[in-house]
Amino acid sequence: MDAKVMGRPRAGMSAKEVIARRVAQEIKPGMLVNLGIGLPSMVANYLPHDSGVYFQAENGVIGLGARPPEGMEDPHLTDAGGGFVTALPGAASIDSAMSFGLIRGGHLDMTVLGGLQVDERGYLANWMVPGKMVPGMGGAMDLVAGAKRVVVAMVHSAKGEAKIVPECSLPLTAMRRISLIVTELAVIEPTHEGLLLRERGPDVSIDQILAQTSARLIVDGDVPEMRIG
Amino acid sequence: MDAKVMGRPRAGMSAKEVIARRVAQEIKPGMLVNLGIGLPSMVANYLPHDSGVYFQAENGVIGLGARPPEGMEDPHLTDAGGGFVTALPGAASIDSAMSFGLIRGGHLDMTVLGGLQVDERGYLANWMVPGKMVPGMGGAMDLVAGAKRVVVAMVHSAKGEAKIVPECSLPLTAMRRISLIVTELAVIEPTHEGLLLRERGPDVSIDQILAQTSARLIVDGDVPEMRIG
Amino acid sequence: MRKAIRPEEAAELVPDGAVVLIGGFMGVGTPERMIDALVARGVKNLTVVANDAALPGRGIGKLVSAGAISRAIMSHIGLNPEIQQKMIAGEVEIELVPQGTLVERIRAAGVGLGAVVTATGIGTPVEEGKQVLEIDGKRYLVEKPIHGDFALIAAQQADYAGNLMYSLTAHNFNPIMALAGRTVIVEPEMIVPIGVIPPDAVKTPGVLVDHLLARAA
Amino acid sequence: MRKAIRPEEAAELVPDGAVVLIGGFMGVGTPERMIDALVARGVKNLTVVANDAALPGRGIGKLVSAGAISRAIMSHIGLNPEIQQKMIAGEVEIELVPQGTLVERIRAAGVGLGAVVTATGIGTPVEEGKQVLEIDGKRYLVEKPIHGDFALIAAQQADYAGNLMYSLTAHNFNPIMALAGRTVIVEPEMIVPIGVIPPDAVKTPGVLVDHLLARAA
Repeated sequence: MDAKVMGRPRAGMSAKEVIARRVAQEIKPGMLVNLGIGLPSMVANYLPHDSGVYFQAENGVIGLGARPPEGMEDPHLTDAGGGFVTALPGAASIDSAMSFGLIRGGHLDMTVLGGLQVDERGYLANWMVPGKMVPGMGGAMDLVAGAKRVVVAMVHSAKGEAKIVPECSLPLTAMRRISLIVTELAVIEPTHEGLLLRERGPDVSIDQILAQTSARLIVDGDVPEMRIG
Repeated sequence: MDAKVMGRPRAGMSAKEVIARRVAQEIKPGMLVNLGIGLPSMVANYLPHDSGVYFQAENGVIGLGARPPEGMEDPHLTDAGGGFVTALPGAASIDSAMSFGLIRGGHLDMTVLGGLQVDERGYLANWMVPGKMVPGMGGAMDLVAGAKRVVVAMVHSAKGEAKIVPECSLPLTAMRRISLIVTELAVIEPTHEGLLLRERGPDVSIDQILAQTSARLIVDGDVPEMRIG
Repeated sequence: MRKAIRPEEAAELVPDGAVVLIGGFMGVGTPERMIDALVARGVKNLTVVANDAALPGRGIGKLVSAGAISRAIMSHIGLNPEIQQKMIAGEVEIELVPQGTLVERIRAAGVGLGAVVTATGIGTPVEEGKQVLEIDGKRYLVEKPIHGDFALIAAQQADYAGNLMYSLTAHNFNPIMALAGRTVIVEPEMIVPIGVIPPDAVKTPGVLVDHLLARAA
Repeated sequence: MRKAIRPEEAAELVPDGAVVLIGGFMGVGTPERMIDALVARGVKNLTVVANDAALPGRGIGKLVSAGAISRAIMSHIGLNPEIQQKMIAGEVEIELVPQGTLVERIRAAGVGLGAVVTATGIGTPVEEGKQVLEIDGKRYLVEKPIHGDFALIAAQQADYAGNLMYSLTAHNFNPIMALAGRTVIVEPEMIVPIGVIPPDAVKTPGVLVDHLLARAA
């Protein structure tokens, strides 16, 4: 935990920090959680040190800890992005069959993933842009199909283009309604009736959210502001 | 290895000893072998101590050794029949998924099983007698379906009734042509043309074999006597 | 962190009629104290999924004798004459499953696969009533996953994070069943502080485990 | 007993055009000396089955740079721009497979199952051209096993019986691939005498292993 960051006034927060702080609130003690690489991996910075949360890296460790001090790296202990990590007391090494057995078998309480598009059905597209970016799905399809809760952490729109859309134009990651979308502007819950606006970002108005969202949002009564920082 | 047994003249051998000694000749150094309970388990007695053979017990050990001396039994180290065993140097503990993964995946070089009936197609029935004996198939179906070689070790006939029959009347263990039948009277190899008589038992004539066999046997040229003891 | 509970408390968690996966092979690697507590509480109508019925007086054999089982899914019952008598008398319904298929059906439930596709059982009574899939010219049975309401697991060592180690042939079905029980109750021979079991020695990660049984007093 | 061989000898065993399963995740747990020897011998037209293409200059990335790969079955290639360029140029054919499906398809080959039945990929491009099975009202893909002519495995420790141990996140695909290669070649960091590795510490039983690479001189 970084004291400077924790104490910084929210006015100075970056979009990514707002998102990571808000997602961190979704994580409860004792949960088994997988954080995707990039923005989702920042979430761990905003959990108390004694949170009792187990982080899983899909490459094979449960009980992932922070980056080791310089000179104490182990080439056999990395996260899914290949970065050096440590193992907390009670950590377990697992092979890829066990790792994805836990994911697909519903043993993973939550996964936090980035997103390219989420649509009104709550379906996520986050692994390819045909003709442009074909990196492979890695573990994303299993994570979205299998985790108990799927939280998508992403900036609300990309270069003025909406990412929360009526129907994904990009190839889906899974035909599964994800659990929650967290952006710097809003917290949105996909329900069987559609996308329910749960919270506004700090100092963000409902109109600002609607302006950057091409999907229909359900606005039901008062929409409180996120409580972060 | 029991020196007394090895030196005993074959005239004094029991039917089971003849069978076990002959089956032992099928086992080559370095093989992974599963021996069924009962008669098949006797086969290990007729292998040289330094045979380099790995015995697998399907309940979860590779590198099974003999019964431990009195007072040195470990309640966590038993064979598939529940009897106490030891672990040889280089032994490995495996769970049931790995154990049957090895069996079904073709990693087991040979299994030696008892038989109730074998028929002209080379199909084995060895796990139930409807209305009489329904103990369950245990690992037998996986063993017969998956092992590289399946050797059936059984007495040639039961109370005057042939066990090597035109077509099994008992429920099959698998629809797989087994590799070899070894009885006290004969060694028979199921082929796609039928049951080929390979060897005669000690001092046994072809007529004696045919008299106790209801299946058609292919007798092709000279049929040598088993070389045991 | 898992607080260790007494077997009597654990037995209270298992209601009559539950589907219970129980580790062990001929009684080796079976949680005996947990079974004793279930017998003591007089549990009824269990569906027991296990490799075998052990022997009378040992492991699952005690549940058989106590009349606690109304249905059993097992690969072998041949060494327990009591369960065979109850089967013939219609008191226990028995589904016999090839051992390798049984462990994979439990694994499939635990790791979120929709079915097991195996050649074992083709051309035998096991095939009856089951879907057959032809893949590249070979025939396979489609066998369904087996979930447990509970998995009752015997382990050699646990830590208070629930991480488990097993010993020799006492592994058998235990590591697989620990994946497939909605509630997983473990009877370890020893519980050690968190951090004592090296990550590479863990065979069942603690996140799968719900309850540990406290040491015998 | 397995005699340890030199990487050059091992590389001679792998013919051009072979299907090769290679352990590792972003280069962690990959048999580097084996790969160096394959590059040195100028192997061509490999089909490489692996989690990912690592990075240029590391693990499988070296095979990519050497032009040794004509086909790849992987879950992720995003961190290796070189293989992406070769894919676009039509020099490498790539089949992308979800990571959990990939490891189960390899496992299915190794443990003799006819297919993997998984919901992963339903409703996505992964579904195209595949058989769909409906089980209890839910749709699943039928995914075929992936066998390797060879499995190239990195282990932490081996004994001369071929028993293997792995370390931390260097496990990844290695224990599963060791089941599925017709010939299994292992590069251990250390080889110890038979009897030194306790049976309970073995993660890959030696009967699966064909060759061990000798220690670096």
